[in-house]
Amino acid sequence: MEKRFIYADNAATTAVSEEVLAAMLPHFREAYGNASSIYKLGRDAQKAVETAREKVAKALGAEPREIYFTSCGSEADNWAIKGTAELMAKKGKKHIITSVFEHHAVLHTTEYLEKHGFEVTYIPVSDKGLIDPEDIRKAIREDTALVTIMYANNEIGTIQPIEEIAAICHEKGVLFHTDAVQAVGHVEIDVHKQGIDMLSLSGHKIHAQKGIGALYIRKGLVLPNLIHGGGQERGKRAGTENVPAIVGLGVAIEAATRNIAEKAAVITPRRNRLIDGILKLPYTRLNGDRDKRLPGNLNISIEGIEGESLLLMLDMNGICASSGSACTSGSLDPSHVLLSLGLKHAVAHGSMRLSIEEDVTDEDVDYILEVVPKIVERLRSMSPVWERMMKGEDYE
Amino acid sequence: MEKRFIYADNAATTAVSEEVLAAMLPHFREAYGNASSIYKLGRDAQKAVETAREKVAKALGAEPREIYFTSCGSEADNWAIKGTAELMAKKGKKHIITSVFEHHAVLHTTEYLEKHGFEVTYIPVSDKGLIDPEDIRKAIREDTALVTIMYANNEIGTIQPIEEIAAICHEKGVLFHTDAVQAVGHVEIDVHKQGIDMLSLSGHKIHAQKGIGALYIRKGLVLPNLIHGGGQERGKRAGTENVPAIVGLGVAIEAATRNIAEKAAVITPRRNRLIDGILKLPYTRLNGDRDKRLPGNLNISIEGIEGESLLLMLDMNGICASSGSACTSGSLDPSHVLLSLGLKHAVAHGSMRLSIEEDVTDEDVDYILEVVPKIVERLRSMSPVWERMMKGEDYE
Amino acid sequence: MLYSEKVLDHFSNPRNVGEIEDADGVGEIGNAKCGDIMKMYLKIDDNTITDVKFKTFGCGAAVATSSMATELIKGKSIDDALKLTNQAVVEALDGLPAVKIHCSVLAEQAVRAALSDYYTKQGIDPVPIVGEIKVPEEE
Amino acid sequence: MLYSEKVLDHFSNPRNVGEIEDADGVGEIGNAKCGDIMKMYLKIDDNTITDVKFKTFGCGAAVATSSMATELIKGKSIDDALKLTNQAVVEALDGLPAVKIHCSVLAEQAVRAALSDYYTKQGIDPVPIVGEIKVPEEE
Ligand SMILES: Cc1ncc(COP(=O)(O)O)c(C=O)c1O
Ligand SMILES: Cc1ncc(COP(=O)(O)O)c(C=O)c1O
Repeated sequence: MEKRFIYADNAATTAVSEEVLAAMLPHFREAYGNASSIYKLGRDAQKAVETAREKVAKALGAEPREIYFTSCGSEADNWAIKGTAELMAKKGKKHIITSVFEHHAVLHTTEYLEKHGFEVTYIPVSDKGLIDPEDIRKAIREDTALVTIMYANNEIGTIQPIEEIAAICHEKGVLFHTDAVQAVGHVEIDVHKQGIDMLSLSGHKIHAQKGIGALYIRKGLVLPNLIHGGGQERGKRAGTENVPAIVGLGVAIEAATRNIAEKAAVITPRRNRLIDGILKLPYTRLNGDRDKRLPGNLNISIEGIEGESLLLMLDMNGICASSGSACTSGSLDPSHVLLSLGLKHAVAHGSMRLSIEEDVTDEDVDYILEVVPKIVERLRSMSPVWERMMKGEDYE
Repeated sequence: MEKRFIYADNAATTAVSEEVLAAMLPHFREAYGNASSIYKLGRDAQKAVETAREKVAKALGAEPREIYFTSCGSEADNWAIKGTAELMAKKGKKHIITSVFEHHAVLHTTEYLEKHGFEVTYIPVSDKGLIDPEDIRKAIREDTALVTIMYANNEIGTIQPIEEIAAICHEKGVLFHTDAVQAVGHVEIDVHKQGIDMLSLSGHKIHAQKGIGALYIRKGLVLPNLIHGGGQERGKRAGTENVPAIVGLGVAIEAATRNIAEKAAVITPRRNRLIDGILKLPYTRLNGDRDKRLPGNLNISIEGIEGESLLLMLDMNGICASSGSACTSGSLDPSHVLLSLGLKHAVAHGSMRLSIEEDVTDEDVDYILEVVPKIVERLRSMSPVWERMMKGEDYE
Repeated sequence: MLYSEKVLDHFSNPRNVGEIEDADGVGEIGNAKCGDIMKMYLKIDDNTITDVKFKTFGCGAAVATSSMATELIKGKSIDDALKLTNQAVVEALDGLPAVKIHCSVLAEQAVRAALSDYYTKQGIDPVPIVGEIKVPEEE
Repeated sequence: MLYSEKVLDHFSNPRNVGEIEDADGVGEIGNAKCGDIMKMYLKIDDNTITDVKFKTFGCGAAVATSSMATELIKGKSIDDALKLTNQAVVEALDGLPAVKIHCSVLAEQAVRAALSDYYTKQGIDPVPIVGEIKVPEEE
């Protein structure tokens, strides 16, 4: 078995595509003007930014003036949630609804707001990682300012019933935000048709640069700023525009949303082969609904082993994978997402996420299916937890 | 006279240097890992980020753990000011001191805080654009949470007595932040020696990418987050690290701070020749102290003409310049900085900023000194304001 | 904020710049504080604008709208000149950035102010014909 | 969070993995909930640790510190083994990321737990010799 290099962690980040980099390059050393400057070098920069804004808008079914560039998905989430909170607090609405398994960019923001006088309801998810829209309906109160539910989960890839949730929010007159960082480019999105008031996205998940994102804000909705200062982004987000990254995001989102169905048709069968292959190992389980999930995502718990060790072994075999969200891999706690499905801590610790794209070939799939069982066997053979499991003892 | 291209607006933004771009490039498509990922691709990204952090720290006389990367200078300003406000409000300190001629990233942030229960004292500046540290001493109260004074002004380039101000703040037990976006790379900074508690900087003013900045926070000072989420930047600033831009910032700040005196020795005489040459035109004045200013900056008011027209004409002659801050060139109001010096509105409208670096040659200086008088003459000849001035009439 | 090619052309090569010594009507609008002053000079013969000149202190759009307004009324009847709207000036320039629309209003009003002066000089109350001269509000 | 080459080496080629069927002392520390369990097996002859094996469920650092700890006590006297500090394990591994320091404490405590078991089996109260076994707090 020859060693391969397989990048199977596209949910953590993606490489900048050739096409995106080519579009960005002129803006570093040639067309480097400040987009606010009056001279041609500046006007050209501004044109490039506005062209990118049109592309982002088009990809989401929005209007260009509804798109605001931010420095990342996290900033977009923070802005949408804190901005809405500040806006609605003036009307006495200080209740926010979200789910237990949002990304930390949402959860740590709502926790921050809880310390500042807001009340937050955390909707549970089913053992398949799905939210029941009726739970949201029940949670909405007179003083609910915002419902924020992620479009697709970053760890288990489950796709939420966004349109139903949006409909309930509108029926009740509540604003609806969705963190679509993991969804953009993988599922069809039309913010107007779907009734989404705010949507966060991040460039580096779709082959644009890290450090660029966008927030869609439905026209008519005027959020207070998160970052005050110069008049950029029509006065709503200060800071000299990151022209190369913005241009790259425009190209990236156009490419990512061009052929969603075709990509899924290629990726899904490979992903399914991975799922079925790994699930052949005893004491494993697929986390998240099998069908209502992103085409490239699989998340499997492998009992008796610990995730980080698994990842390091995979890395030594040329496979880049993840265990829970990349952002939290420095932390000791198991993923809050996996715990929200009802997994025991020890099981949650031993989980692996693969997020593949078309570049992961059928041969790569074969390779992964050869490598993973060997690693699992090795780690289990040195695991006191596995030892006890085999003896039928409890281990938590 | 042959047409030249002269970029004389480095205070607005700079081109990414060859050296910086070369350092960034591998991080787009090869070393593209998420710095939080456990596998080698991720660990390499993290190493690159930490190397850049060391470079930034070294350039400022700080420790690496005192440096936090942000998405721009504006974010750094917002974080420092709002973070300190939130922190100190808990101790009942809700008074902030700043100056009337700060960048909007500071002023619009303090104005925001004024709407949220904070009191702000705006220290005036002298007609030379300098702050008297004694004014700050007088303004400090029992409940003062923060003094924030810019290191060098972005429009008129005047350098403030930062060390004296910091000393007064420490004597009084008040935190001190400085917006050093325009100063870094042009004056010697040593945050520890100078007693600076927080310092904001921005990459694109020193030949790094737009959309990257940093906030120095003295160790021991724990600011609440501005952007909540993942554990990046030791949990203090969420968002997947913008590895290429961070790497570029490290290289850029190292280069920019390497030979500050040598650069000044080249630039200052050229800048002075520009000042003297343009001041030969009647009804002109230099804005800001002639000596206590950034080596490359000149800001001159030219009565009887309006700034935007002047800039467009300069642009047609290949010269990139600015009138007031680039960020506000879409606005109709004359620069608040120039008004703060006591200039009349009409005079403030007719001002021009040039900010040059070593690449602007002596021949370029000759060219500018040939072009500017012609443009001024042309605009004055079609100006009803100039007509009245010549008749000795009042025009405001 | 982006200027069209037309705006840049009229800015860099403004038509009808200057003064008319013995103008039949002169109008000035705006103030230097706000950053825009337009002054229009008209020569009128037999209800026809036979010559027009302007001087402008202001931004690129102020110069371009002045220039375009003079082009649009030159050789026209007073009646036609009175029908000149700021919208017509904007359209003739292939549009203006939103923050610069007020310049086109200034240009329209400068023409009206000059016509107003013309009627006043003729001993005719201009208000019923020209209307009130309004300076656009800064937004 | 960066692992040294030494850590990665001890993780990928852990020394002394396994069990000792007739161990003289066995100690286990940690719990699966926190993500780390270490189990140490000692063979002791004449106050000397003649053999040592471990099994670990945990992260890379947990495996590497277990491996290094076994190396550091193998062939040593009980007295020397009792002097093993987590700091010594960290140093031998060329450092550990701050968030992983607790793993080295686990390794130190696992050795003590096994020695404690050894004394208990000998009918000797281990506490005066080995001290209390402490599981490090998660931060
Ligand atoms: C003094 C000063 N502060 C802050 C900023 C904002 O920096 P950035 O554009 O990176 O947000 C600038 C530049 O625009 C500046 O000159
Ligand atoms: C669902 C979700 N939301 C938000 C983010 C944050 O995006 P960024 O890293 O651009 O801040 C991520 C990725 O890290 C994500 O997966």
